[in-house]
Amino acid sequence: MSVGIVLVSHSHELVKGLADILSQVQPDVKIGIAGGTEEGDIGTSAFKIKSAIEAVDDGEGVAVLFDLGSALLNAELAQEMMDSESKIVFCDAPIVEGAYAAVIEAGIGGSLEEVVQSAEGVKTVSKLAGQN
Amino acid sequence: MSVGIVLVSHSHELVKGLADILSQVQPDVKIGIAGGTEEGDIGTSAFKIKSAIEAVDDGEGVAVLFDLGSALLNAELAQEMMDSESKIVFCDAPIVEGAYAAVIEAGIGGSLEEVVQSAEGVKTVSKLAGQN
Amino acid sequence: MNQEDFKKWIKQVNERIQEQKEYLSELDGAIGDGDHGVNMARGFQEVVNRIETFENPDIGALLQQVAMTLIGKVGGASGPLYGTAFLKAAGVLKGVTECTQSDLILALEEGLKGIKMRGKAEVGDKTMIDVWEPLLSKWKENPETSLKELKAFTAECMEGTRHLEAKKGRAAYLGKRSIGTLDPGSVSSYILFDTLFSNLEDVAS
Amino acid sequence: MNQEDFKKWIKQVNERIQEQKEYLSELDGAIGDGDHGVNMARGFQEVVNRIETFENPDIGALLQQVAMTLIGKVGGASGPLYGTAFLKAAGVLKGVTECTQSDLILALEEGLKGIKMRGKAEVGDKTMIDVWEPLLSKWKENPETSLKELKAFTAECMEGTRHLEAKKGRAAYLGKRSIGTLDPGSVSSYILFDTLFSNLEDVAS
Ligand SMILES: Nc1ncnc2c1ncn2[C@@H]1O[C@H](COP(=O)(O)OP(=O)(O)O)[C@@H](O)[C@H]1O
Ligand SMILES: Nc1ncnc2c1ncn2[C@@H]1O[C@H](COP(=O)(O)OP(=O)(O)O)[C@@H](O)[C@H]1O
Ligand SMILES: [Mg+2]
Ligand SMILES: [Mg+2]
Ligand SMILES: [Mg+2]
Ligand SMILES: [Mg+2]
Repeated sequence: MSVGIVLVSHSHELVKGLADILSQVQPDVKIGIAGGTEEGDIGTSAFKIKSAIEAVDDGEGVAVLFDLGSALLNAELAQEMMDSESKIVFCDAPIVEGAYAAVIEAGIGGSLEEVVQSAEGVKTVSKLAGQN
Repeated sequence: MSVGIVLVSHSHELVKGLADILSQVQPDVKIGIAGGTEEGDIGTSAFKIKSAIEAVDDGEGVAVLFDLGSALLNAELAQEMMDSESKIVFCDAPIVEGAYAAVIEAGIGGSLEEVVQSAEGVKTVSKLAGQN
Repeated sequence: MNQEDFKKWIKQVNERIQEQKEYLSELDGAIGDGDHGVNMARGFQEVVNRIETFENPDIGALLQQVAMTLIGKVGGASGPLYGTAFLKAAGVLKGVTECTQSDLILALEEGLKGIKMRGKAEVGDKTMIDVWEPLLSKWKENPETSLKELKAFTAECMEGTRHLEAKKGRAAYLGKRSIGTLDPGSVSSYILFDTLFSNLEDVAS
Repeated sequence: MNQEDFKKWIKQVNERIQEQKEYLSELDGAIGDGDHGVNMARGFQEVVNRIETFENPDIGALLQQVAMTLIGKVGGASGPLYGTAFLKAAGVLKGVTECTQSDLILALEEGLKGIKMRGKAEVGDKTMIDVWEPLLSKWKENPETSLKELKAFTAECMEGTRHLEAKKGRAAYLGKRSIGTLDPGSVSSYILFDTLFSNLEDVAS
């Protein structure tokens, strides 16, 4: 049992590739992806996001990361369409770097709050300083 | 002629999908991608990065965005292996959000410095505030 | 307006969206990602396909169907925005089979609230809200305004987005450079309302 | 050491990396992404394939070949790091066909500088540098140190990474939780040096 991570992007390939990177680091953390429109075009789909959240939620909560603002609109709509009592947090974090930090925190058993904090914390870290 | 953008990731799919999103917004900006190892596994390749930079550089300079620190190691190595006088800047910016801002700035004819600034500027913008 | 009138309205919106598909995408290409026409055309075509066989006289149920289809099919920001608008309007018209003008205004106002809640934008941000909000204020305050005048005002609101600097949506990335182009979402909203007023003329006559 | 001795060394490194592939990846799995063994095994296997037919007696040229192959094939952070190390060492040994111990130390020191320049890490950051730097300092200051003692010290340095908190590399994301596991890059560096010292024993005898 761990916090679930959902990756929302305008491109299916983007989140598929990101999930591959994350699974290598933490094979045990549940990662849901919702990329592209229902037709697989560039865009997002509230229904896809809803399914992705439901698929990874096992009660510990779900941290949602997204690429662009219009993905957030659909993600918030997805949340409203869900009847479950899921704890869902939309992270104010870059999708790739934030998800990397999030998945590591989730992997060591962090709470939803800790996972979100890790994701959001990457904004203040210099990418050029040599942590990698 | 515009500043070129190079996207470096541990996953080919990730940067392929990202480039799709960016091309939709700015079909005229040259975008190079270098994702995965030479075998297509998760990782990065200095040679792939070198080729990607060379392919988009038409003299205006190249802004390089990368996912994780180990990609930067290979990107810096790629730069050292290049004999050209290219202006190359590694952006201290999230790869997806930074590349989106960068491609818009490059599309309106921004200089390399302006493109890099746009990319790096996204770190201070809240993703939850509604710009999308 | 009854359910049939609403259906007719939606179908006409679709026709005009299909006609203006390239134009809408072109506007979006200038200050966004160039897909607004494609998004709206895909969404409304599917809406029309689905409501074709819709029998229930409940206007709320019809609008709910419209909303869910737009949410599923549009793909861009306009999907959740128009989707939420129709969803909220559907809430107001739930169980209603004959909709008066004041019902309609109330439903559309709820729709606007939905758009604002969803997109966190305000008047002046160069979004569809710049059509919805002034138009609905005017109509609510002066319910007697002629349809012709409402149409002219809708066009004015749409035109007004040209000189605005985008503060929300993708166009906001362009800052001042977004000035000079109409907001594509305002144009699709113009189509929505202009077609509505044409329909109300028909209903009235 | 001549070019043949270097080839032999590199081949033995490859053999031990292949043997320890799972172990290296396991260590990396605990505090990184679990690919260090796979990365190194892929890189060194290709190195061995390519140098098999390498005829030029220039040691610098050989190491340059090793470097380029590691850069192309390893894929992880260790690729550009070991690649840069071999590249810098190759620079020192360019045109050299018979390498003395002091040449070798000089070349390895340049290699270490390359690693530090590339990765911006220092001693204590729980990286391969925690093997390279203390070992080369000791060897340079006491060039008479026995190979046996150097081997023991290399193992000590590697072991020393266990109690460190990672400050660079992927393991740094784990903060204090990185304590308790050996740094995988220090283990592959241990293999590199331990094999080198075994080879020097052979050359000497
Ligand atoms: N936050 C927002 N609030 C209100 N309207 C918005 C917002 N973001 C975008 N819009 C509207 O949506 C339109 C763009 O829709 P569309 O092109 O379909 O979506 P996307 O920008 O995701 O490609 C804009 O022209 C604007 O009217
Ligand atoms: N910035 C750095 N400086 C020095 N050594 C580093 C640095 N980053 C990583 N390393 C070394 O590389 C090793 C990891 O290599 P590897 O697993 O092949 O790469 P990756 O972390 O990209 O998967 C670490 O154990 C460490 O010794
Ligand atoms: Mg658009
Ligand atoms: Mg779009
Ligand atoms: Mg690794
Ligand atoms: Mg790796």
